[in-house]
Amino acid sequence: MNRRVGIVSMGYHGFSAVTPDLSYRELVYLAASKAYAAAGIEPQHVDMFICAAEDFCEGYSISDEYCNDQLGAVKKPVQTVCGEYLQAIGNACMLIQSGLGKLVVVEAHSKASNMKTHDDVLSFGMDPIWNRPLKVTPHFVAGLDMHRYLLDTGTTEEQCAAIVVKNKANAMLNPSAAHAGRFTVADVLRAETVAWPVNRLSIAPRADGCIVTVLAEESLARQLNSSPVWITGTGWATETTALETRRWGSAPSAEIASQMAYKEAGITVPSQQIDLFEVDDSYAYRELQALEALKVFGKGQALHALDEGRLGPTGDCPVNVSGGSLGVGHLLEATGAQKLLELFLQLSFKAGERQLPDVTTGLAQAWRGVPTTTSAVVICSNE
Amino acid sequence: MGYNKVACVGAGITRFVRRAKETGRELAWEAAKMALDSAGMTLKDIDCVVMGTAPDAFDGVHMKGEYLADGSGGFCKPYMRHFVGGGTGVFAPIHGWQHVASGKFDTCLVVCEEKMSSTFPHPQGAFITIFDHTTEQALGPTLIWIFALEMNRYMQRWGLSERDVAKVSVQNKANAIDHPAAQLGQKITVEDVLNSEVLAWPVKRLDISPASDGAAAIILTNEHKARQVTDKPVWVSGVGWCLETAYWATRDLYYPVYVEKAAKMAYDMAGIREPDKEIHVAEPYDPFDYKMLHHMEGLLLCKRGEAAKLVADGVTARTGRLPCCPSGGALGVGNPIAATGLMKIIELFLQLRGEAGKRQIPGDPRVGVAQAWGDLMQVGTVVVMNR
Amino acid sequence: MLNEKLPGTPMSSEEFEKAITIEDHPALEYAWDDGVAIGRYLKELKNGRIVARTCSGCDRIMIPPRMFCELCWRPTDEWHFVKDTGVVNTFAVTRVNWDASRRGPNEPPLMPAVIEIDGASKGMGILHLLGDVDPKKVKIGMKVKAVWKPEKERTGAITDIKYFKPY
Amino acid sequence: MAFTERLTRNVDMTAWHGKIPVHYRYTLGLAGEKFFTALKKDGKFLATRCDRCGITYAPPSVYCERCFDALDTWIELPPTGTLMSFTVVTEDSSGHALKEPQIIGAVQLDGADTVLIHRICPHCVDCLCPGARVKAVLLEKKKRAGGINDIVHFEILE
Repeated sequence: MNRRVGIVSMGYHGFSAVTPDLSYRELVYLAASKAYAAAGIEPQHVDMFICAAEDFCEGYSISDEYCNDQLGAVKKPVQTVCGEYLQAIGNACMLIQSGLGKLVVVEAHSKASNMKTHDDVLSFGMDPIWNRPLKVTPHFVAGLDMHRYLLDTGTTEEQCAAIVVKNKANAMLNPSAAHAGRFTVADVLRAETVAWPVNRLSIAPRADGCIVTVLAEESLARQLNSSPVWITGTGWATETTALETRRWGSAPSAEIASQMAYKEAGITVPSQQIDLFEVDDSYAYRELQALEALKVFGKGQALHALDEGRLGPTGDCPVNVSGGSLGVGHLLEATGAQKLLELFLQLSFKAGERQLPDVTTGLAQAWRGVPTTTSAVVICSNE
Repeated sequence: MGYNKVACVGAGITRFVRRAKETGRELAWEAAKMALDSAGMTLKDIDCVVMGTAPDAFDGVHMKGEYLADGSGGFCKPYMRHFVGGGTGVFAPIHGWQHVASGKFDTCLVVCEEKMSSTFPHPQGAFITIFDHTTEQALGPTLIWIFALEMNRYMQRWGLSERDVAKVSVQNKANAIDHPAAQLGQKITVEDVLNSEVLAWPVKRLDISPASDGAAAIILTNEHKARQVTDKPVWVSGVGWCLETAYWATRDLYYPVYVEKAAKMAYDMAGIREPDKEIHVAEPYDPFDYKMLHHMEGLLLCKRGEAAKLVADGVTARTGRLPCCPSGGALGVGNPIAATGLMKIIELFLQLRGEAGKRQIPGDPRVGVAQAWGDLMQVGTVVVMNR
Repeated sequence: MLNEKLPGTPMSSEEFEKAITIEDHPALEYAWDDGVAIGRYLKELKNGRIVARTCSGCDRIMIPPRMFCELCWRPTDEWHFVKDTGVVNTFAVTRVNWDASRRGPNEPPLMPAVIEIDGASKGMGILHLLGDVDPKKVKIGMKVKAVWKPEKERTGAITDIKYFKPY
Repeated sequence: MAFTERLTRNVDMTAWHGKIPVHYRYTLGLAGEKFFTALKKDGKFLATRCDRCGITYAPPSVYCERCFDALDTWIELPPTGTLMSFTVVTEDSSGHALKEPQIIGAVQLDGADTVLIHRICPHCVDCLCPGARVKAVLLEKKKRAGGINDIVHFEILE
């Protein structure tokens, strides 16, 4: 990357199951005011703003109209990206590397609690001719994918349940986690089936929350923050639209996205060069599937790393120490932002009780959920 | 500015029609394939894909960007969808510019698509949900209301008559006769416009562009790649975008400040100081006839309140000093929202290469500006191109 | 050069009606949290009053009220009641409903307008409807007053004001 | 930097209810029209072939997503295939419990390189395994309306 981009600050609010006392404007203002205060800036100093949002999550036909007032971005260059937060971070880096902007803010929020018919909205994402008329829960896509993944890798339902146990336990040390808890594998396996082999407890429950990131070009970043967290690599990819033509049981989009990011960050052996991972766990099996797509482990090897305790907070390859989406809650388009936030807190040594010792490099990877095949990756470092 | 130069090297467009048999995915493919063929390129030559498409409520699919991915060439590629209301069509090349100017990618396929005909009882019904859900939607508003409110304010502020405004519709719909994608190219008179059904006074049927299905695509590359692909690259020399407050009823609608701010951002980048003299061809956004005038002023192509005079004096005709909407605009070619803006970018691309056929303006046009508008009278997206 | 034969397959409305199509009535339903400012705005509408918020940074009196000033980027200071009268900034007269269906011959036209509310900052308007006035007589700059629903019919909504009429 | 006041009683926390009030009628598309007309009239399964990539798309597509070639080679495939994966769902598309679980499978028709997503016969639960041979069960001709539900489900072949 010709110009280094630094994360100066991240402001966040919410991460609770519901936020009934705040309108979406008020929720975003609170997160933005924390981010700007931590960076010591006013919104008029900011060159560009990017919001990650989807119309039908907000309940508007043109939701980008309503994103700038609460960011203080009136009469400013503001663009809405209908994609994962980590894609918007990649876009912000491009704005800075193009030289068009020095100070860029990226925002996303979840007001999932305001969606009365969440499953209907998700089903409305299916192809209307080939898939939607089957009229079954959208989680069927994850059911087909998980089943194929178990067959291809020999991973068991018990191991996927162990991911739920690990992440919800990690979340006990995260004050911003809505769905923490102590569970056993047996508890998780006892949960009701939704789309076998996917059951209720292995689906990341939803949460409300907003996250605002302040990014700056290298020299400005150093002025605003004595030790910013650097973004050393970004990547994103979409496999395909169709359920009919995708490679079931694997995550090619995560693989392609990570190759892009690794190339920029100069990473050749992820498991050795990256100290912590915050990867997609919107369904428990996806954490293992993602680690293999990211080439952290070989195909069918992630399960051994799990069994040997390597993925835990004290392991040599800590994954989702924040609690992940299973523990913190799924934040719609802001899901990747929560993963990036954990990297920022860990690499700034501000992660409190769950702080990992001497960490320098972290990777965040997020997926946009059913029925999509879009993944995004951001690699950060504090060197 | 340390960015890489970015050029447009290819373009493709489908017909704009009231109802298309194709699915949105198929429409996107038709335009994207034509753009690749026009540049002699294949999907292998494309590093990344940018998709611009407006409300999901039109095609009727949640996360519509994901739904259109395979038809847009996004298979196993970096693919990102942006959405800034009606401004999406001209923001698409800006988003593509960001991908290439940063140096992260060498080539970018920019695709815009809209299929409005799936929406019932009428595509216009999807517009009730652009208003504030708590303080406005209960009044039963539709998009035409806000245009009528703005048109009335604009005409009242500058003392214009409905007749002055109607001339824009006459000019653009006539220009569209020469555009192969046109849905409503036709010879009409000012009287036809004045006598057409009043939808929301002062807006009448022939003051408005139609709801349409359609797709368009262009290919952007860096300078090195552009030289390999064509000997007539058209450079994206200026980009600008600006979003006003959502509290639209607290701003005076007669002048689009957000268009001016976006235009100045683009002009500064392109080194243009006197747009009314240095611009050779313009494609202001014209979903309604008065809107072309409104945006000509926001683009600083003339003094405030004087755009109507330029149209009346033939200055904006294809043979005039400053041709505006030689393509036929949204009024004539059609208005599949996101694809409309990109149709205007494609018109600049063809005009500046002297390849606009029957629509070609005389002389040697070297600098053009295209603009789109959207949201609640709120977003301006402006691109300057030059050869 | 755009060749004459562009892709795209148009269908007439007859062809569309004859063709096989897949129909879907999605349930896309929401309950948006009002929050502090809009929550109070709706409560006061139920009480027959219009409440605004003030900002000492830019001296604006803002409706609809908001807990932050988007221009000064600071919290707004106080609640402030404004009048239920105002001035027509602009208006339209329409016989078309939200879904493009036409209003019946004996149905009066809808007259949407931006009404600058007295007591709020200059130019601070809201969208509402005009009523009880001949469309030909409506002028920009006309002074209008809110006509409220009877108290027991008010629910805490912008429609608790039926319309604004000249006074 | 926060607000001068917050809501501190849950009874003051109100919400405004609303919805997106439009509905939809989708065309089948160029590929869909051909596929569903053949299925409706003759109970036949059509596919398209991309010769450059050596891929047969079933269900068909008029373009190849990989190389972007136009696909105008139409072929007919048998109604039989192989079950690549399946899942047992307990909820409908609104998240409400189904009266009884349904099985959704990814079926690769013989001769196809892609899968068709559809229901699997609920009575075949015990002989369900990926790799199983399946056959399409269609509605009788006069009941077929042209759509994916013209297929009742795929049954497992012993």
